[in-house]
Amino acid sequence: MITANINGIPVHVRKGTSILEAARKININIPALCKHPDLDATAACGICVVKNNGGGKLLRSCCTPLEAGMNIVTHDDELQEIRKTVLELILSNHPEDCLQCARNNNCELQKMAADFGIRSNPLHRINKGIAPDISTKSINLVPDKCILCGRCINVCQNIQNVWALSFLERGIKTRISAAGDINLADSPCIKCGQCSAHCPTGAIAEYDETSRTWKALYDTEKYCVVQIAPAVRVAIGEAFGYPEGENLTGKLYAALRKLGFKAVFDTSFGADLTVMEEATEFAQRFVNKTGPLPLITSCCPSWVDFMEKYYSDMIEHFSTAKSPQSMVGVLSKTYYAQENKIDPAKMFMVSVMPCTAKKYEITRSEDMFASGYQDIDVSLTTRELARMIKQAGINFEGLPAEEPDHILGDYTGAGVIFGATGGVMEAALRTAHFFVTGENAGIMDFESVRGLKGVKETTVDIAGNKIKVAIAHGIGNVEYVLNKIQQARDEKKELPYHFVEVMACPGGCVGGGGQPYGVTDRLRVSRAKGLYLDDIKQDYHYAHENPYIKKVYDDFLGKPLSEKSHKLLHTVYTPRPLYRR
Amino acid sequence: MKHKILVVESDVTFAGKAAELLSSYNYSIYTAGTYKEGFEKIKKLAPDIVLVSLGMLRPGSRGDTVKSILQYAGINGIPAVIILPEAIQFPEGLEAFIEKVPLKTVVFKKDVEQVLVSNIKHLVQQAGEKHRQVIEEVALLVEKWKDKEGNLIMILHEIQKEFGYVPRSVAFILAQRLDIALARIYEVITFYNFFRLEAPGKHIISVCLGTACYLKGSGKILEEIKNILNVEEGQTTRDGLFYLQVVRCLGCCGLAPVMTVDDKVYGNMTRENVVNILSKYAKKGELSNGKAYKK
Amino acid sequence: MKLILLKDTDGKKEEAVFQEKILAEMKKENVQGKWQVVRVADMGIYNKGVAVKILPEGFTYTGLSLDDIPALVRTSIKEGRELGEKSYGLKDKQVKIVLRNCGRIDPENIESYLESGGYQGLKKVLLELKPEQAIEELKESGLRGRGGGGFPVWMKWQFARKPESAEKFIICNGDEGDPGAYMDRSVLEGDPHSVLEGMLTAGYLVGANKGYFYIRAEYPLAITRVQNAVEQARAYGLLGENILGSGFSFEVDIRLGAGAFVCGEETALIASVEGKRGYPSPRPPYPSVKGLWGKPTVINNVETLANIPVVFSRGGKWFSSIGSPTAKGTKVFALTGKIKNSGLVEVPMGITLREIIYDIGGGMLNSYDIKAVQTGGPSGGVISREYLDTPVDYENLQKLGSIMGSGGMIVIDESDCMVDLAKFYMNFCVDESCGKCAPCRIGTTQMLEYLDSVSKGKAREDDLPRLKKVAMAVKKASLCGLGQTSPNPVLSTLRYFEEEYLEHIREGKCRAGKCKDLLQYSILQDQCRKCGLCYRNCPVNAITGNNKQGYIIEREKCIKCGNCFDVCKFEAISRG
Amino acid sequence: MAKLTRSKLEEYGKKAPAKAGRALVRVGMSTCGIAAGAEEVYEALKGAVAQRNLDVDVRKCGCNGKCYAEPLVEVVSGGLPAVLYGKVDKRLALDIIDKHVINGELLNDHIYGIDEGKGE
Repeated sequence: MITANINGIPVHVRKGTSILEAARKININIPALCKHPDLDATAACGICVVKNNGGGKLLRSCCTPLEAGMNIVTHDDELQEIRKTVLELILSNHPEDCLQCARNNNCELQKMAADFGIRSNPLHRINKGIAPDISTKSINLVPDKCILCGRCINVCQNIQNVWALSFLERGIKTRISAAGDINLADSPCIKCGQCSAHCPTGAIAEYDETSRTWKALYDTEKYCVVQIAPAVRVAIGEAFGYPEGENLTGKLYAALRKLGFKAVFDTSFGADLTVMEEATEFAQRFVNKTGPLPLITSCCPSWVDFMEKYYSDMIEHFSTAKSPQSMVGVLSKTYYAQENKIDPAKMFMVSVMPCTAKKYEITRSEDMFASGYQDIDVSLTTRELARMIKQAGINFEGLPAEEPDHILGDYTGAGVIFGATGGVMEAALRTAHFFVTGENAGIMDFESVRGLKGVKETTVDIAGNKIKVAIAHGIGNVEYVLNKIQQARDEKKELPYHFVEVMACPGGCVGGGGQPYGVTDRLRVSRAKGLYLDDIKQDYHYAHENPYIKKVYDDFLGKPLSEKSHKLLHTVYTPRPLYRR
Repeated sequence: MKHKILVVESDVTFAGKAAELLSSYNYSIYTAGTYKEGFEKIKKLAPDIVLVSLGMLRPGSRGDTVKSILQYAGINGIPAVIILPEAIQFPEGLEAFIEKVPLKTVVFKKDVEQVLVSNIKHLVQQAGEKHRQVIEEVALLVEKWKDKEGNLIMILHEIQKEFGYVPRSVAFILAQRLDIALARIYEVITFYNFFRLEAPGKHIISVCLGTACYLKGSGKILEEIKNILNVEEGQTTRDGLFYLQVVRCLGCCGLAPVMTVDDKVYGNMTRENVVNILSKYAKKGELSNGKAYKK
Repeated sequence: MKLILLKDTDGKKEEAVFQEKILAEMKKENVQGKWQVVRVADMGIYNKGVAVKILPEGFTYTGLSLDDIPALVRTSIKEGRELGEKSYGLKDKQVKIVLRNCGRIDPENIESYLESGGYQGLKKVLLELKPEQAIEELKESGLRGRGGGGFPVWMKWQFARKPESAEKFIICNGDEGDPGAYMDRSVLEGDPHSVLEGMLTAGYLVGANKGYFYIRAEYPLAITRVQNAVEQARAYGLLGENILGSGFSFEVDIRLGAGAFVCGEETALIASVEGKRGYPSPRPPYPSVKGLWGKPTVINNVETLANIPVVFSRGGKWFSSIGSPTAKGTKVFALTGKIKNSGLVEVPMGITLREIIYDIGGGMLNSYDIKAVQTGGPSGGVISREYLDTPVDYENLQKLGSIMGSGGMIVIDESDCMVDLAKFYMNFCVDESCGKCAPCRIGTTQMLEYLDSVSKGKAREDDLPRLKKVAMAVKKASLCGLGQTSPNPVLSTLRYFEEEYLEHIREGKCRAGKCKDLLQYSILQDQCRKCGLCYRNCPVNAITGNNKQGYIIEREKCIKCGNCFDVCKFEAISRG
Repeated sequence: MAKLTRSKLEEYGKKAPAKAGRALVRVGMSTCGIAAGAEEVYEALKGAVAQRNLDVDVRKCGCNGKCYAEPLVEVVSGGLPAVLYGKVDKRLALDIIDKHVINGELLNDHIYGIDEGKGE
C-alpha cells in the first residue's frame, strides 16, 4: 500500500493503482474519454491530465500509477482550460451530427461536451470524409465519428484475439479500418460486436434493422412473431432507468405485444431444446463413442464463425445442434405455423438478441432456411428494441407483466441461464446427468462453472464418471483451451476435457455486443445474477422437465436427434477463409 | 481445384480456340468480350490467371481500362498474360505501364494464331510459375528472418526492395507465412512513409523538403518537376516512367537544395537544371520539347 | 618548405594582385629559401579583408592593403619576425571529439580505426576498470545525451544497470529524423567503429549482451558502412563471445527505420524495433526498466555513443575540462540555411551562436541580414538575432524558447518569413504526428490551419490568442516529447516575431515576400529592358507582350511562383 | 582474420600515428561527397596514380564537415602540411597528382584548409 495526496486529501491505495482509479476512490472523477474499465489505458485522448507537485509535465492519470508522496491536483483553472481545449480539438475533428447519430443521448463524447458546457467551437472544422463500412449487416463502421481512442482495436486484438480491426495510416489521417483496408465482411471479423459495446461514440454501432421491423409490423399481410433471448431481460431495464440486472421478462412480453407482435416467444425455450439435443449428443458421444470428444458448444455464432475461420480442424468436435435462436426460428415457421394454421410464408420472425452476430447467424448457411423460408427474418439487438419501445410511445414502467405465448415461450431455469457464461454447460450437465443416470442431479457443484474467471476448468461426477469440462468466455481465452485439446490430440494423450463451452463475449451473452452501452464487469455480474434468480424462480430447472419441450417432441419432432430434429434443429460447419479477397 | 482463367478477347474464334484448348488441360475458362466486362469479371471471379488481348484497343484510346485490369491483377497477385496483335499502336504510356505491371507478366505477340494456340498452355504455366516464384521468394525471406524478433519491418523492407512496393498479394502471403495478422501488417505498412502500397514508376524522384533545402528553394524545384512531368507528389507519370515523392531531409543539407533520382543524389539544384537531369532518364527528346507530359 | 597563404576574406577576389605584389617584393628583397605563395579558397577567417598566413611560423595577418606588403615581406618573410599591428590572434574554434576520425580514417577498414586509437577506451573499461569505476569516470566526464533531452548518460546507464534481468539491450538511435541535422549520418558513415565501441562499452557496463543499431532507411551508405564495421569487428573478436578475453559477450543487429520521425522518441523507437507501429507509450515505465521486449534497455543516440570511447581513452576529467559549467564536451551542429559555409561544425559547449555563425560559418550567404537562428528542428524554436551572444548549452537554449535537440542549426535571413517558417515546421509536425493522442494529432492540424490563414491574409486578430491557446494545450497535454514540443515553432516565432504575424493579418503584407497569396507581381516598365526572359520563364503564360512593346503580367493567370522575379536581371519585377 | 587479443590491442595503442612514408590522398566519400561527385574524383585519382606508377595511397574517408566545398580531397605528401582541396573535379584531381603530389606544388584557389598537425 502506498500513501499520497490527491487535492490535499490523503489516499491509501495498492501499489500500481492509477491516479484515475485512486481519485475515484475518494469520489473525485477525473474526466477521461479513452479509458475503459475493461481495458488497459492507451493514453490516447489527453483529457485526464493532472498535475503533480504543482506543475512541470502533466501526467495522464489513466496510465500513471500513483506513487508514494505524490501531490496530485486534479482540477484547477489551467487544467480545466487545457481539458476544454483538448475536447474542442476532438470535437473539431468529429462530425456535428449528434441528432442523427446512433449514439444520440447515449454517447460519451456528447456527454462530456455537455458536462463541459461547450456552446461553440472556435476551431477550424477538420472533416475526415471516410466512407462508412456497412458490409457485414451486423456492425456498421463509421470512421468519421471515430475519436481514435483505440478501445475497439484493443478489444478486437487483445481481448478477442480476432484482429479484424486495426488502425491504418498515421497522424491526422489515422483511421480505424478492417484488417488490410478490406471490407469488414471480408475480414476475420466474427461480428461479436464487442467493438461497438466499447466504442464511446457512434463510430461503431449495430446495423440498424428497426425500420425493416417497423415496416413488417405495419404490414397487415404479415404475421409478426418475436422471440427474446435470456440476456435481454436483465439488461433492457438499463435503458429505462431500472437497477442493474433487474429481470423485466413480463414487461418485455407486454411491450412486444404493444409493438404489434402477434405472438411472443422466448429464446429460453429454444435453449431448453438445445440442451435436449446437445446433452443427448454428449451422452451418446460419451457413452456410445459416436463422435469425438470433447464436445464443444456451438450456440454462439461469433464463436462458430471464429472456429470456422481459425480452427476449422475442430469442426468434428462441435455440437451440430443449432443455437436456441435458430431452433425457435425454425419451429415458429413449421410447428407453430402448422398448429395455429398460419401461412409460414406470411410469418415474419423477429429475434431480440443481446448480440450483433445473431444478425449474421440468421443467414449463415442454407440450414437457416430449414423451414423452407428464412427462419428468422430480422434479428434485433437489445439496444434496437429499447429504441423501438421508446419510439412507440410505450410507457415501459407502467406496463403490467404478461405471459409469453405457448408453446415456444415456456422455459425452464436451465434455459434462461444460457445468457451467462457457464450457463449452457450447467444446463446441459443437469440434463446429461439425467440422461446418463435416469435421475436428476441432487447437489452438484455447479458453482465452479459460474463467474467471470476467463477459463473455468472443473470435473463433474456423473454416476462415477468424471466429466472434465472447460468454460471459456471472451475469444481471447479460447486459445488456451483449444491448444490444450490440440496438444493432447497431437501427442495422443488423454483428452483434457469432455465438454467445452465457449462464449465469444466476456461474461457470455449478458455482456453481448448488442447490449446497452457501458458494460463493465460489475454490470456483467449483476446481469448474470438476474438470470440465476430467474432460474430459482422457475418451476422447472431441468430442460428435460419442460412439459412443452416434451410436447414438441411428442407432437412433432419425435425424440432428440431424430431424423426430423436433424433436419430442423441441426446444422453443419464449413471451413472458411480468414480473409476474402 | 481447377484453375480459373479469364480470357479478355473480343475475337470469338480466338477466344473459343483458346478456351477449347485450355479446357482440355483442365482449366476453367471464363471469357470477356470487352475490357469493361473483363474488369468486372476479374473483380468478381478472382481468376488464377488472366489473358488480356490488346487487339481490342481502338486508335486514340488511352487504354485506361486495360490498365485497370492489369493493375487489379497486379495488386491481387493474379499473373497476367498479355497478347499483342501483330501491329499495335500503343496508347501513350501503355507500353511502359506493361513493363512495370506488378507480379511479372508474360507478353506474347500474336503473330500467328497457330503459334499462340500451341503456346498458350506453356504461357499460362509460365505465368503461374512466376506467381509461384513470388510465393517462394517471400518464403525465403520469411525463412531468413523467422528467428529474429521484430522482423516484420525488415521483411517489408526487403519486399519493397524486390518489388518496388508491397503488393497486396505478397502481404497476404506474408501474413500466412509469418503467422502475423494482416491487420498488423497493414498497420505497419501504412504507418511508415517508406512503404508503398502501389507500384511506383520506373524511376523514383525524391525531392528533399528538409529545412535547409526548403529555405534554399526546394519548393520551387518541386513545382518545376510537377510542372514538367504533370504529376503530383505520390503519383506516377502516365507513361510509368517517373514516380514523384517528397522526403524530409536526406542528410545532404550542405548541398541544399537536393533531389535524388533512384539512388543518385543531385545537389545544389536550380530550377533551370531540373529539365536536364530528368532528360537523362526520359526517352530522348521527350522532355526537351516540353510537350511529353503536358495535359 | 615555407608557405604563404593568401585570401581575400571579404570575397572581393583581390588575391591575385596581392600574390603578384608579394612575389615582386620577395624578389626585390631577394628572399632566400624555398617559398610558395598560394591563393587559397578558404582560410577559416571571414570578413576581415585580405588575410595572409605564413607557415610553418603561423603568423596570420588580416585587413592588409597593398601598402602593407613591403613591410610584411621584409619582417615576416625575410626576417621571420611577427609584424605586430595587423596580426590576427584567433584560433580555430572547433574542437573535434565526435568527428575526430571523420575525414581522417578509412571508415571501411577497422585497421584504420585501430591505428588511430580505436577500441582503447573499451579495452580500459573491459580489462582495467571495475564497472563502478567506469561509471564514476563517466559521471565525472559530465557527458549528457546528445539526442535532445540532455539526460546525464551515467544516470541512464546506472538505471538500466540496477534491475536484475537475464536480458538487457542497448539501442543506438540513428533515426536522425530532424530535417536539417545530419551529424549522425556523417558519424555512421565516417567513423562507424566509434559508435560500435560506445555500444560495446554501454553493453558491458549495463549488463546487456545484445545491441541494435536503429538507422534511417534513407541512409543507405550509413547502413552499409555499419554492416561492414560489424562484420569486421566480429572477425576481430570485438563482437561475439568472450571479447578480449574479458568474459563479456555482445552481439549487434541492425534494424531500419521506415520514415517516421516519431521513432526518434525512445518508446516509439522500441515499438518500431519490435516491428510495430511507432506509437509512443506512456512513461513510466521507463525503457531503462522496461524497454525492448519488456527488458531493461538503454537508448543512446549516435553522437552520444561516439563520445564514449574518448571519455574512457582520455579520461572523464579531461572530457569535463571542455565545455560550459552545465554542459561538458562538444556539440556537433549541422550549420545550414543562409550561411556561407554549410556543414558540420563541432564546437565546445558554451560557445556563442555568433562565433559559430561568423567565425566558423563564414557569415551570411547572401546580402540579406541575419534574422534568426533556428535550432532543434521541428521540436525546437527560433532565436532572434539579439541573442546571438548567448553561450550555447542545453539550459540557455531552453530559456530562449528553443532546444539543443539533435543539433540542427539553421540560419535565417531577412528574406525568410517567420510565418512561413512556422508553417513549414508545422507541416512537418502534422505529417509526422503518429496520430495516437488527440492533442498532437488534431492540435498540430489546427495550428497549421491558423498559420495557413495568417499566411493567406485570411486570419483575424483574435485568431492569435486562439492559436496560442491550442499551442499551450498541445504542449501540455500531448503524450510524448514530439507532441509536447510540436508547438515550439509557433510559440517561439510568436515570441520574437509577433509583429510579423500582425503585419500579415492587419496589412496583408509579407515583408519577406514568401507568402504567395499576399504578393502581387508586376513589371516596372521604366526598368524593363524588354529582354523577354520573364516571358519565356513563366510556366503558365501569364506574361504577355513582345520585345518591341514590352511585357505585362496578367494577374488572373499569375500563380505567383516568382520565376520572373528570380530570372530578371534588371530588377524590373516588383513584388509586394 | 585472427581475433584481436589484449596485447595486440595494446600494441595498437602504443604505436605512434603511422608515419606517412608514402604520400596519402584521402577522398571524402560520405553521401554528400558522393553526391557532389567524389566517386568520379576517387576513380580519377586512382587512375592517375596507377598510370603514373606512383607509390601513393589513395583512400576513402568520411566527411570532414566542410559540406559546402564537397568533393573534398586531402593530400599529405612530401614534407608539406596536410592540404585540403575542395570542389574537386576530375581535372583538378589530375592537377593534384601532377603538381602537388609529384612536384610538391600547391594549387591556387582550391585549398579549403591546411593542417600542419596532420602533415610531416
